Amino acid sequence: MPSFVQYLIRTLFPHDVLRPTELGADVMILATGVIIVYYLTKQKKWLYLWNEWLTTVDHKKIAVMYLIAAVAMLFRGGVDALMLRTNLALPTTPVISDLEYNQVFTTHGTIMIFFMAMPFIFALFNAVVPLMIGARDVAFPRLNAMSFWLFAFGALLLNISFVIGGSPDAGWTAYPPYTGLLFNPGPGENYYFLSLLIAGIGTTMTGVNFLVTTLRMRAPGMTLMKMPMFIWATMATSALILFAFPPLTVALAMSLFDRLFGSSFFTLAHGGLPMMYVNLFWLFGHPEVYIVVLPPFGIFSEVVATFSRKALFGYSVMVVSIISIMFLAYGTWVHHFFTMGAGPAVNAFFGLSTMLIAIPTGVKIFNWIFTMWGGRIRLTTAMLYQLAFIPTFVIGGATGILLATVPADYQLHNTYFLIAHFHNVLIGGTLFGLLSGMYYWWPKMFGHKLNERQGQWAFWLYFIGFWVTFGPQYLLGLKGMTRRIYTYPLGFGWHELNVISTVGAFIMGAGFVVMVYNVVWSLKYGEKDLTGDPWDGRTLEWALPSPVPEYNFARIPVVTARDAWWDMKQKGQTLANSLRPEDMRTIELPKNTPVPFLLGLAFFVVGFGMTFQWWVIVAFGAAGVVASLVYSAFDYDEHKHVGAEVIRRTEAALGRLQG
Amino acid sequence: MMPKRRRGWPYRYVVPLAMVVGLLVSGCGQQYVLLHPAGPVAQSELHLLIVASLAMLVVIVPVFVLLAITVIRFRDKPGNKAPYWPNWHGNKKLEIIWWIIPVVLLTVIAVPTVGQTFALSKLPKAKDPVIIDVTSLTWKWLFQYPGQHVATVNYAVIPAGEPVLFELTADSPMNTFWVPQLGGMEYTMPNEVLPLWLEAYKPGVYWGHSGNFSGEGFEKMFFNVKSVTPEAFQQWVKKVHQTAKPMTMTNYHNLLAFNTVGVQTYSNYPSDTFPAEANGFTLNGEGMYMIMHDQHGITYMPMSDMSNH
Amino acid sequence: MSLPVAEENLEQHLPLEFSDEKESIKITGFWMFLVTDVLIFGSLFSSYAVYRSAFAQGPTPNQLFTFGPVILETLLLLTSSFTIGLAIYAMRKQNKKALMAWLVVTLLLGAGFVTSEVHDFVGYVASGATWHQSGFLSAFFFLVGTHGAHVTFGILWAVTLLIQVARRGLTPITARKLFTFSLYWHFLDIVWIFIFTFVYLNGKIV
Amino acid sequence: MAEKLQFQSELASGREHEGEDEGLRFLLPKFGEEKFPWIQVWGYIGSLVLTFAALFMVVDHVLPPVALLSVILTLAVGQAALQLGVFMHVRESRGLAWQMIFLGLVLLIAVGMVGMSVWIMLFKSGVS
Ligand code: HEA
Ligand code: HEA
Ligand code: CUA
Ligand SMILES: [Cu+2]
Repeated sequence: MPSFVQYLIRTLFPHDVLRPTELGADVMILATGVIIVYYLTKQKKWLYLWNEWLTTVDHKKIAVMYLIAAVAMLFRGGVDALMLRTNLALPTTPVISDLEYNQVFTTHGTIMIFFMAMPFIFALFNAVVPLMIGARDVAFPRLNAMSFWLFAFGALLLNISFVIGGSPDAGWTAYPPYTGLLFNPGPGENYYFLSLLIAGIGTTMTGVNFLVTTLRMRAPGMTLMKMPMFIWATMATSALILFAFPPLTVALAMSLFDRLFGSSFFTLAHGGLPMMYVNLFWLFGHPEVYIVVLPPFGIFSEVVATFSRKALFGYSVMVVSIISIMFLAYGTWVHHFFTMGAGPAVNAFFGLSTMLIAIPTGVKIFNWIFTMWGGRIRLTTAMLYQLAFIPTFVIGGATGILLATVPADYQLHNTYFLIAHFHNVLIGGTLFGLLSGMYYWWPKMFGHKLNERQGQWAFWLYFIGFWVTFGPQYLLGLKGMTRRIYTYPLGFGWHELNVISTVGAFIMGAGFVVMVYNVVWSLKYGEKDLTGDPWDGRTLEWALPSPVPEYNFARIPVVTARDAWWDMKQKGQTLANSLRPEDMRTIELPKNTPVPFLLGLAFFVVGFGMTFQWWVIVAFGAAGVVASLVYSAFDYDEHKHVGAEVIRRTEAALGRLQG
Repeated sequence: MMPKRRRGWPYRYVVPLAMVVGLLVSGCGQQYVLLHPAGPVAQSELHLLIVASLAMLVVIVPVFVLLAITVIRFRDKPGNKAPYWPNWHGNKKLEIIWWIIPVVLLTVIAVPTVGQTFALSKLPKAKDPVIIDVTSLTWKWLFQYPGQHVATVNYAVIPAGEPVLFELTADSPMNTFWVPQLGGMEYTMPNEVLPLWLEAYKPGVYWGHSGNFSGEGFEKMFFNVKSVTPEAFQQWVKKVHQTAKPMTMTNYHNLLAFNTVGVQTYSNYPSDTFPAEANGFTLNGEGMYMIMHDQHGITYMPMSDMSNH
Repeated sequence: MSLPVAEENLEQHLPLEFSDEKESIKITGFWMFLVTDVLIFGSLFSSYAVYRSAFAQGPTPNQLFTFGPVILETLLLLTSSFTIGLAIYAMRKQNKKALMAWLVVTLLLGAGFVTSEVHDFVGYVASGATWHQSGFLSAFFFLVGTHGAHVTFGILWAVTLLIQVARRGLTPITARKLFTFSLYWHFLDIVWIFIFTFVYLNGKIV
Repeated sequence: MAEKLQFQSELASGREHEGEDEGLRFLLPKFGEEKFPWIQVWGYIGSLVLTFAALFMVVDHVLPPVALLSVILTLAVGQAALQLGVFMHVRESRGLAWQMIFLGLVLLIAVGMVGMSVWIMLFKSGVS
């Protein structure tokens, strides 16, 4: 027995990867776990947790869980970023070793893209989409819960790698053959492939779910051209997910097979072609960056109209442009490897197709500006993010165009110029957009506003910090500094700019701290939203009380105009004053189920077992997966009913009934 | 709730400010390697970068100005006299304008981009260019001169004033071969051989680096390319033949170890240390060939004959 | 949708599987799933196309493939596609017995296909053509194996469906499930046609 | 007092074909009825014919390789269309047949993906 324990410890915590920082993370995670367990037990909350959260299929609660996960991951990825930046400011006395640095930038990129941006987007989809289109829930509520748990357990799998066995260290792009066993024998890359495969299944299902939701579940009268822009963005994003994730799945599986089952896709020997991985990865990867930026585009379209008190400018052109971005996104992937020697015809073709995206994107920028023109702009936190987004994203887009200029990319590829480009679009576009959406919809999700003053402090710290961090990185690129190096010689003049950049990163970190303070403070003291419409909004979700009752709409409204709620307010008809007690009907709602959680858990077990190639554990997990699937195949008990009387009482308590 | 003093520090100053500060602190100079090309390839790439950047300024500046004016003019403050059109939701003419402006600007960039992309893919006419076979090994660079029968590690010597053809492969994870002042990078990949031509105008020493992460010792993959006059190049070859030992298979296997080493020089090398065949390329963009290396040098074999391998 | 939809719409002239709105939405959802699956196979076909001449030291397609079993497999799968079509036809005629019978036939044909394919694979491996040998073999086994795994999964799925129909009869829900299964099965048939053409026939062309 | 709102029940039947979605009306389903499954039988025969046609063309090497590959791929596409039309009831759905639009898209992308990958990966040329 002791020898078995020794074996376990040796495999799980190999000597060469167990270093102080990991031990620290280990202790922190353990301590947090203990605290949580203690708290739950003390407050007798276990049952509450299980009934209200772990088994829920309510899109509004799933949204909250996604949001918590996303913010936690922003913290985790942000701490990684600060570690990276600290190291780069001190090239002569690196704080973390090269091995650790490699793990840290890998987890930073992976977490930020897959486990921060994606769940943040899904949080807002879940929170808002059914409300905006006048539906009771998403098309497939159980599938929705499954997606969440697959994502959550995928994220967990990646996160425990830091503590158990060693993290992946080949970058978020994981190019072979470096990920092959020859160069990378530890379990780290297994973690990477498996966690992304598991989370990827969940994401694909989310794509299917929201595509069908927006296609088929809209309230009567909400024709395509009456949908809010955020719904268009949801639709386009979901379609992109559908089209983009399969190549990733295949690329990950091929790499995993090379590692676990001895296939020869990307190996040095036996005719492997590592470039095929690159090809498949970017077939996914480029659409992915639009997956994370189209929802923010949708958010901005809502935010800018609301806070300018004016209709969105050029709605139909906005629709055309979002659809063309969706199409073009799928035809530009080679721009990530112009320098892999595909012929000049290939490079020229993809250079041009990349540039084409600037046209519909530019149209959107101008339309947002002209939405403000002739409006009345209120500078709330949500709106500030929008205003910061425009210049930041335009610069990021412009540097993107420079990268698309093929011969220029031969020079700029994989330099800090590239790093600066994509942080410009990822932070200026994606993160600012998501934070804008969070501040905007927070009252709807939680029933109170976030404190504006604190929010604006956080905003300015982020925004200034951003430019101090990434402005100098363009210059570093021009000085020839390449990415993914943990230290550098002093003779190149890279040091000073790196120090500035690091200072900026800490300013952003301060912004994050203020934001967390803002959230925590507002949970207690935040201004309650009693009207359900704190911003004088335009779309249907603002017709509902905040937070929204479980069944969303007591009766599904009929939509007659584009900004449905604004239109109703203009005409003096609002849901609240036109519902009569006898209008209430029994409502059918999806019923809670433990299957999604258990399925996620089973997948986690499979993933963990495979990481260490412990096939017995894999077999257990697989049995769990099959059992969950079979169980749900025979489970016909999917719905529960909320009686008309209950609804009448709830609505009356909310003050939403006539008489 | 909306403090007015926020207006004092518009974000549009942040970028230029950061850039200016950056320039002051670091001192604009030779260290901006991308801005100081030392060969025709890097020169034309920089040229394109500048053209494209100027075109970008043509959009960036108006957008920033427009945004600033809009925000200042249409702030929701008491007594704002600017017009308020809550239902103004489109204007055909304006919208057509901003479909057209980007198209025009992009054409300005696109035309030279395509031209340069094709131009750079053709080796300029040169009688018998010096060929250098580059292999990236785990955290070191191996340069082999099939015409001169010399090999070096972690540095290369090239004749100035004439194009040099680099053939790139890897016996390691992928790297990119990059000498910023001479020209853009290209990947080194196992089982493939990719071409890259570079030229230095003048004698000089130019640093190079790998641009693609390849593991632990990756950040040490710096190397120097020494450009010397053609005569000095011939003398260098002669001197290597006189002073250095030939590379043995054992030497090569030592190079394959996962470590970093200093510079090395060899007067010859075993012929099978560079791929004899791989997915190949042409030098003029037509047809498809495979490179065959043997004792007599290099032959290009048409793809159609490949099936019997 | 909470509103009185289900009962109201049953009387429309819709086939059973479309009669309930919620269930009909699931059919749309299943089509969208098929879209992703098409692209999974698209990626696999891309890899196969690229690796097709990466033989390393391994065999070429021409040396590897024999037509006999492949034709048998094709026939089995085409026929099963026909029989599942008949099963759905029977379902729309409310003929539960015929439906189940055709479904069982489909399953058996599918099982025959899988058996033959596994036998093939075992033969290849026994002759030393493992996927370790070359990029080409890796891509081949991955593409064809993924299809085979889909068929196997389909068989298991159909078994659960048989039990459900036997227990519950033809309801909008079971009908919808059967219909989506038939979509899945035909889809696999289409994929196989492309494997047959692009892998096996194409391998014999040179 | 405001006007009274309309509710979904009053509009339930008309909801999927309305207003601006009008243009897509051709996609509305027709659910056919038949005495004997002739379509299925013909579909089956058709698929067998197409398969064996391709097989014999390859066995007999009736065409040079590239042409032969194009022809048999065309036959395969024909067969896929047959399966979709005959067996998969592509045009059937409640409401708009969104699957037709997405199928069209996905086929475009899948073909593009295979073709482009080959173009990118196998036709290397050029010096940069
Ligand atoms: C949110 C994410 C996001 C977005 C939206 C974009 C948008 C764009 N990206 Fe970016 N990109 C990334 C995230 C993103 N990118 C990431 C993460 C990487 C690196 C991954 C890695 O290697 O790790 C990357 C890498 C990357 C490369 C590869 C570089 C290399 O590796 O060598 C290229 C090259 O073409 C590129 C180009 C572009 C272009 C042209 C756009 C365009 O869509 C931008 C369009 C927008 C505008 C142009 C601005 C607004 C337009 C106007 C105001 C109208 C007028 C404009 C003109 C006339 C030009 N990006
Ligand atoms: C949405 C995506 C996203 C986001 C938001 C960010 C945010 C940041 N990124 Fe990230 N980055 C990527 C995506 C993203 N990044 C990707 C994809 C890569 C490529 C990875 C790869 O090469 O594979 C990358 C790579 C990358 C590099 C290059 C590393 C290298 O190549 O060597 C750097 C270096 O400066 C960097 C910096 C930063 C900084 C400073 C932030 C800042 O915005 C972070 C701000 C900080 C916080 C929000 C957290 C604050 C936390 C605290 C204040 C904690 C306080 C501490 C305690 C209480 C203990 N990033
Ligand atoms: Cu590896 Cu044989
Ligand atoms: Cu891209």
